[in-house]
Amino acid sequence: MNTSVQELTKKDFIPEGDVKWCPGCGDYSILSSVQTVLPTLGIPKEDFVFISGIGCSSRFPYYMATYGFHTIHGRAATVASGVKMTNPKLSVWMVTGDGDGLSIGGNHTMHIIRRNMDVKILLFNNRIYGLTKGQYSPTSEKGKVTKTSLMGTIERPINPMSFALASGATFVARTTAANPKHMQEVLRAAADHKGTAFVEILQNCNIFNDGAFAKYLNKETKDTENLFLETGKPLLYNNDTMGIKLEGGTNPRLVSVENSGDSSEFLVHDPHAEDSIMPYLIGQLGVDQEGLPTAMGVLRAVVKPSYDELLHEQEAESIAKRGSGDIKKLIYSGELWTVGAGDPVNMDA
Amino acid sequence: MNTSVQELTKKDFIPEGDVKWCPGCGDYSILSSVQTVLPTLGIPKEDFVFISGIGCSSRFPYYMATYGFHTIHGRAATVASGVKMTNPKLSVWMVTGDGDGLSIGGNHTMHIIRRNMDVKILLFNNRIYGLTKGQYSPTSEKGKVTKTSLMGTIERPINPMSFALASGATFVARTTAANPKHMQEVLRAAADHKGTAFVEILQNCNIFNDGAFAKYLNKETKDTENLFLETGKPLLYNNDTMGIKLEGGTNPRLVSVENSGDSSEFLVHDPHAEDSIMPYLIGQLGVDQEGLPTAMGVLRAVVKPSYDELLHEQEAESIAKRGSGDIKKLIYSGELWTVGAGDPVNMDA
Amino acid sequence: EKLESVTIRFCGDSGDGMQLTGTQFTTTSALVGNDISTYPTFPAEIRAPQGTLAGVSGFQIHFSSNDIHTAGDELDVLVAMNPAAFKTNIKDLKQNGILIVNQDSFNAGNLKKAGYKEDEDIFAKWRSRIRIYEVPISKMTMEALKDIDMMARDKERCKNMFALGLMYFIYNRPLENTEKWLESKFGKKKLVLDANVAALKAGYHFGDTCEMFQNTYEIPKASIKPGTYRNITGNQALSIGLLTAGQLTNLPLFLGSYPITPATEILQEIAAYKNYKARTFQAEDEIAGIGSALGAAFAGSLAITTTSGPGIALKSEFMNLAIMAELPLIIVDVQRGGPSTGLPTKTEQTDLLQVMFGRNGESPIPVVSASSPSDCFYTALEAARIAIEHMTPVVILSDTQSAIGSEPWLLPDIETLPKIKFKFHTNADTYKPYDRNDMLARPWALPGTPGCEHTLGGLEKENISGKVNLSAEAHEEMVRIRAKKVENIAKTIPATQVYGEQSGDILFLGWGSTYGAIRSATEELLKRGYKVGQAHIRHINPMPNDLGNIASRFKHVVIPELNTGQFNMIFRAKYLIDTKPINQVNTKPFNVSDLVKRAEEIIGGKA
Amino acid sequence: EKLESVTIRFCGDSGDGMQLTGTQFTTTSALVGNDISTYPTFPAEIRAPQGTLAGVSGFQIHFSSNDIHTAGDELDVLVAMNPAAFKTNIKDLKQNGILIVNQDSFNAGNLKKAGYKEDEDIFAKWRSRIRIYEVPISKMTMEALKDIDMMARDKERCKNMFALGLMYFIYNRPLENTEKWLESKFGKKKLVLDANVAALKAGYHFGDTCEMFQNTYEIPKASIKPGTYRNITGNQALSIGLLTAGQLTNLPLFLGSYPITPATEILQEIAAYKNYKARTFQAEDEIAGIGSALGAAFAGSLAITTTSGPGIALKSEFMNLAIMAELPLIIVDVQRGGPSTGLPTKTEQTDLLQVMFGRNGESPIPVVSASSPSDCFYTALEAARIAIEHMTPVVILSDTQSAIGSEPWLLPDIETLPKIKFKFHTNADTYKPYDRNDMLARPWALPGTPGCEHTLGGLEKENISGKVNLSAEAHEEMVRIRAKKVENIAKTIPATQVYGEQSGDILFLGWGSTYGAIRSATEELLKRGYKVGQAHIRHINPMPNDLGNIASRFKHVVIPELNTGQFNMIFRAKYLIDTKPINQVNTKPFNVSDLVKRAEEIIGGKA
Ligand SMILES: Cc1ncc(C[n+]2csc(CCOP(=O)(O)OP(=O)(O)O)c2C)c(N)n1
Ligand SMILES: Cc1ncc(C[n+]2csc(CCOP(=O)(O)OP(=O)(O)O)c2C)c(N)n1
Ligand code: SF4
Ligand code: SF4
Ligand SMILES: [Mg+2]
Ligand SMILES: [Mg+2]
Repeated sequence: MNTSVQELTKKDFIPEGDVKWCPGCGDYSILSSVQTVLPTLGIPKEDFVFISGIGCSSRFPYYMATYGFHTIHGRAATVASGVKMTNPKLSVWMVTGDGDGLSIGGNHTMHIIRRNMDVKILLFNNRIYGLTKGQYSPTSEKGKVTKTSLMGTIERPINPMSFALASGATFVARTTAANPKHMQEVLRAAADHKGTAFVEILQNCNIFNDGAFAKYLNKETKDTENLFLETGKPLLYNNDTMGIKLEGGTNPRLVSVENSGDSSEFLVHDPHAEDSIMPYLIGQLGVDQEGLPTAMGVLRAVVKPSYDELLHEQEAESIAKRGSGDIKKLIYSGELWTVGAGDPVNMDA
Repeated sequence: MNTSVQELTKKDFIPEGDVKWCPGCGDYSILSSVQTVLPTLGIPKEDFVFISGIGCSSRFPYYMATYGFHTIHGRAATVASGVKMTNPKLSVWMVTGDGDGLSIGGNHTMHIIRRNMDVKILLFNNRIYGLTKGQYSPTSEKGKVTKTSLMGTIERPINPMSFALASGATFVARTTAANPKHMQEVLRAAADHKGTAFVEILQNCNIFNDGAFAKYLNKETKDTENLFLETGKPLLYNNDTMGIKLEGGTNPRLVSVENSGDSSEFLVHDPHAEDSIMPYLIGQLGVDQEGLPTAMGVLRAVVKPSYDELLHEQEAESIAKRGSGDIKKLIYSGELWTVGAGDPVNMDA
Repeated sequence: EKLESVTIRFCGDSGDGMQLTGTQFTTTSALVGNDISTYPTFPAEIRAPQGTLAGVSGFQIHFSSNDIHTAGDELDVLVAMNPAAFKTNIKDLKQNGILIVNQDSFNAGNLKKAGYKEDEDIFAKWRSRIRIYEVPISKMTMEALKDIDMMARDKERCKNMFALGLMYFIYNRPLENTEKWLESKFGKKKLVLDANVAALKAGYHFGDTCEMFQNTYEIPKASIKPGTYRNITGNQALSIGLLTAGQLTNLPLFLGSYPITPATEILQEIAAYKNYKARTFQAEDEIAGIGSALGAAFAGSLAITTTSGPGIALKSEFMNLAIMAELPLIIVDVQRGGPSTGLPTKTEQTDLLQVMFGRNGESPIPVVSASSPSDCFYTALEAARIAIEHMTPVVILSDTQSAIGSEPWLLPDIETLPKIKFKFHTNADTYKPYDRNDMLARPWALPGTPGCEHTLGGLEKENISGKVNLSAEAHEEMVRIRAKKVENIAKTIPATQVYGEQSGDILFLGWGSTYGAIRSATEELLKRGYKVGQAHIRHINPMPNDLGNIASRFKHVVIPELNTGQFNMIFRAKYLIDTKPINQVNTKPFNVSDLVKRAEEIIGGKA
Repeated sequence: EKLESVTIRFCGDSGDGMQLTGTQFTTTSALVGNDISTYPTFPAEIRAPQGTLAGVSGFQIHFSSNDIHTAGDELDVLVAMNPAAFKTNIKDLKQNGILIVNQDSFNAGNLKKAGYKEDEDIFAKWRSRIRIYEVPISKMTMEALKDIDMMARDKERCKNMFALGLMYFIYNRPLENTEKWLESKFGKKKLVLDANVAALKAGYHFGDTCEMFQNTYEIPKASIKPGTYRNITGNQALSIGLLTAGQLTNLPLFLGSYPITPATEILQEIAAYKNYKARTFQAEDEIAGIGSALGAAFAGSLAITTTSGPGIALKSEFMNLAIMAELPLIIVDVQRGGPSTGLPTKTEQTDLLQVMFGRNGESPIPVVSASSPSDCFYTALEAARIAIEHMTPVVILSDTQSAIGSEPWLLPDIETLPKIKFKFHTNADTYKPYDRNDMLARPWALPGTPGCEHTLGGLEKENISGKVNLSAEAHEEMVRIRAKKVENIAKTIPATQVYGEQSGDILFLGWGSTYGAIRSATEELLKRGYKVGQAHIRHINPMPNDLGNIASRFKHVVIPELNTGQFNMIFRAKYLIDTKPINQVNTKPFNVSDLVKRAEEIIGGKA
């Protein structure tokens, strides 16, 4: 029952009962990676809590042998916040989808990030509504034809990275379900971050949006489409033959150029920078700026106090200053008077 | 009654009945500026629609002699979208507050911007909940003491400019109710923009958050705290004695330096740039980056098709292709059969 | 052998094409002149792993030589394509019913997936009770297609056509219709077409040649009302109804919606009619769906929002604003199993009180309901009429059963469709935002109309002028007017029809998709000589004024609902009649036989 | 001259400090031994421009030598500091009542702002009906402060103390209490202190010396239950009640809320008790407020969310999830005028049906209500008890009247406070998430407990194991269990007390803040010799089991509600009794005299 932290293995996180995603769904690989990473974190199994909204992705908690809550559509962030504020020692993970977390739930996503609540957010981005069988989502590419956009969508997708950064995210990363090794590194980094960790996981829905991320996998294109981020390293890709730099001094733009060998000209990745300008830039590569590769990895990781931390600090301070709760004091305060045999007497007197 | 567009004056936009904001409220100046700008736009009075949520700011439509809708808290963007999609020839304005538009309504704000719905959004930012008498808002500075944060808030404010830009805003501007001239220029620019125009208006709530924006007005500080943006001009301020540049090539940061006279080193303001990188940078000045001045004016203005426009294009295209509606066709379609005297007959036969 | 009516259910893995098979059997049966009614059952999962219980999908058809109203209680025939399908459906097969299974799929692997032991004889305990036919459907399909140059797994996928052909044989139906349909579908893909046709015929001939099926069955033509028909689901009918209302009023249609089972199809249906000036807006959530619709109504659209149970909670605040703004707005609630996320693919009538009362303050709203798939069309027209003529939001209550069930729809002749009377107010001199007509409806003046500028809002206001007014007098008057305005609608609705006896022992009083089951029960009870009548109402708020009078003519008022007694509570409170509710909340529609039984108990004083 | 009871209303501009003046008169009156009840009236605007009608603020005090239950029907005395205040309040002054106005503020400017003609004699039509005293309050205040070195406008702001002093004289009250209070408030600001005290005394002596007021009045001590008292509003009492529940259970308090009038104060109150482990979370909206609270409940907090009418719509979806998850959660609804944004500062009882039924599916939830400001304390404790002992969300219905009204609260002795029995489940071997105790409550096991890992959710589940299960059997059973679980609560509540006659002509059956008015009406009717009883319930769902029996002992069951008959509908449907509802929806609490009149009509068969 109660395995010690050291002995925890992947098996401890696999519940009985079958997993009901479509065969071939990218969600399976994410599940397996999470179950692989958790036992390595040195956290007791009973301290993990997985909270989700509604969607295929949000079925996740049922497939984890941890505490879990499959809540309602778009609202997982609120429940996760309540859990964390009540018991900060828990390791709280939120699982959501591009519809759950960015369509109906976009506002809560913004606010939990802004507050830097110590919750790990895994956003499964398959650029489609899976559970409702294939309508476009806020991350679907413009012009996409779906059951509700027969002539193609007419709205521009949101970039989850930009959204999270503008919301003040202290940790932002992108990875893909098709690359378990990279995904597990990112998951570990997220787990180690104190504060909100926002992770976009590109996930293939092979039933309603198959091949959405093929370009990151195809032999022919993957080298030119992926840019793997490494702290302190220049932004190089295509086996270091290409790199990204900022051009045009007073009116800078991102451009990709051949790597002459001297890589000093290229932008260097610094996820720890105080401001979010470079991460914002890098997050747009490929996604908003055609012809450039897409950044994979940790875009930003800075340390700021988390909301739950500050909340409990204020509580401790208040107790230190005013002493802890006391029913009698609570009720018998304000302007009191007693009515007895004689006249009423003002108690403050 | 029906004044021709040419003859319209400010008076035409002032309804009978008194305005009920607190004496000294910044909202009065915004109202007056809007009433000043509208008659100059060449739009018939009856084509203006003002839609708001709930809040002191959201009382705005009652004080305009135009069509208006004082809806519910945080949802003005949705109603405005419905109006615009139904009748694109209307000039639709949305009035909201920092609570209405960024707390409860943040998600709708993100999505209306993402869709580039042709609506002018005026966000009155007084960094407080006015109508409910003084609780902190998502734009309140961290540590602010209010009725609900007696030991100071523990959440970091959202920067409306960054939020709008990350949402894909095609027009983003900041101005202040204390500077009617500047405000009116910005309002005019917003009105002329086709697509979502997002305007943050700094507004003083003299009852619950007095002096929130004093530094932009005080004699001693205003020159060093304001940076007025001009298209194609370098980012200079403090009477052009100081300027903003991007420093540190491979790992760029924004810095402020003395203006030696040769201003070629400074960043040049280009609101029309395709990507939103520079506006994102400039929007953070002062607000997220202490010690630098705050940018006032139009941060971004790029032309993209609006949602309502594309919607009606698809409709026209569909009518052209398939002919317009026909009840008979509508009902008598699919696999039909008739039951008569004889056997049922398959009509497709 | 001649039979009156038969109920068949095809079931198998989501991948086995059971829905398609069922639909084909349905149209063919319609064409041979039977009356029909169908009901599909979907798994809650998208595509649960092949062969698992969670992945079973089914399609039920009730066809008859009589006029029928339900998809049938018990099954006469169950076609199960794999062990999982057998396990989850067998209990619905009646005594001596026919079970046909695809023998080839009852292998160790599939048995395990269905939670049986690999070597378990799963038919053992059934042999005595039912007639079991183990047919090697897969093998014989492969055999039939051996000359066709196609991958084995593609051939195997034709097995549903084999099963269909077999059923056509047993029930004496022609293959033409399905052949024609296959052509239209696979015309271009010659191989696929040939393969499917071959499988279909093979199934038919197998029945013919093998000894298994001693006798085949005749289900004579039903005497059906002459006219043109199409088979239709409730979601389709509702969509067509709304589109028709748009055409009749010449208003652009605006549907602001957010996908949710089982309402999603309406959004998808209407999205296909851009050339009808039908504008669909997939909003970021339910709130934005109704908010955009309310804005569209303000600007002059025939505005609609569609959702299911959980979505109503999110729309309630805007429904209340619509009540205050007095704008026409149609809110469609396709009820599903609750509470909370509940049972998204199951049917229930449990949202009635939510739509009636789920808002702060005194906020009366008209509510209409649909009693069958095709009735959704007329319900939509009536909702549009009320919304526009009375300037009010209106709720349409549908449910999973009507929404995804299907039946033949006798197509109306266009001229007979109801007219909707209204005109926009354009005269600036006479305009007062909250002026009233004789029905207490206020004028509808659109932004863009010179001189009619006005501001709507959710704060209390004074009548006529519409100016904000929070005084005791204004509030008292407006609360009264909003209530009266809804009551007035009762003056515009037809007298309630009572089917069967006009007085006697039992009045069945119902609403919504229970109509078919109650009607069949009523017919059966009348046959058995009981004095029973059925009143089934479309208008729940306001109720028809004649209900009290009708109820008073019967000894018992019996109110069957797929909830714990929601309409029953409202009716009892209003008329103080000691009604006899019949309630069921177990994911299933009523069985006719259960209703008959309970009715007999009530008459017999046993309940 | 001796009087039994007096009702005074101080009213003036928002800036005139009327709330403060009223509060002082209240505590002083309490100290001289009167029973008291108060009710403030706020403008909907924050600070409407000075002198306008929209800016008028008022405070009403009813003080008496008897035990009283309301803030009074008509006014004996109206103190109006400006024309706007006069205009908006004069109609509440009774025949021959006393009107005292600040003569100095009745100038052309203020008359115009109040919508009068500049030279209009606004008292003309009143002189015959009431006693009018025009006192130059401002001038005389300035005069009294002439030696104090202070800006004129600051001096003028002391005029409310002058008015207070004058009232103290007329009603023979000591100045000490207010003087003491002024010291504690302005102790540091010597000048301000002196100025206020001087004004207070000046007012008092003016009454004494001038000839205006021939006689002063005595209101003898009331015979009040001995004990320690404090004056308290409902929002304060509710906050203290919740904090007390946290202390009694030793659970950290979690309040997830979003500001909304009139519930905001509860959030603000509790925010001041961080040292009580009370964690307040100002969420981004109502949904996040309840969502965070539900998460907090899952993790082991005593979880609360507070809101008002329009906020409930947004919380409904989560309330339903809480019902499915079976977690303890307190939802506070401080009702205000509706529908929609409605009348944010006015009182009403119109959310009852919304909280009972405003959710999809069959979703029973316990509902308790508070009958007076101080009763909010006990209501909070009872809600906490039900939530925790029965593992269920619970709704508390308060309203504007209880929330902002105040009355003396006889402070309970701590030992007598109710106990709340529960313990967390920590034994992994015996843990089953949906196991049941004899009341059908499930065990509460917190994340962090080894071996009790489980996943909650909104999909239907099977009993005991809590595993997702959408079968007919599971759903049927769980619907029944969720209903029974709520019904069981009725077994744990005390018998309903009937005040007055235990049988007879009329039973007043009420809930919520109408208690005081109904009680006073009952007393009056008993005085007049009628056989009348009052049953006022805290538990609306489930209702006490003895209500039917009690009702049967009276000829008429009269149900007064500040709505159009919401509880009445539920009660009628349940008991089929032809109740006589008394309904009022006009922003105001009931007048005792109206209730008495209607009751007499009912007894007299005139209604
Ligand atoms: C309040 C509410 N609205 C709508 C739905 C229907 N719904 C369930 S999941 C979903 C979208 C799922 O998309 P996403 O979040 O991307 O998850 P995915 O299935 O793609 O993993 C919708 C619209 C619901 N369950 N509840
Ligand atoms: C659904 C709902 N929740 C809460 C409220 C209460 N409320 C009204 S306005 C407001 C916040 C106003 O702040 P802001 O948008 O900044 O407007 P301001 O008054 O500052 O101009 C709140 C919480 C409401 N009216 N409706
Ligand atoms: S529908 Fe798509 S996202 Fe959902 S389970 Fe199937 S493959 Fe995965
Ligand atoms: S409260 Fe503040 S924002 Fe509201 S009207 Fe008064 S000054 Fe303006
Ligand atoms: Mg998705
Ligand atoms: Mg504000």
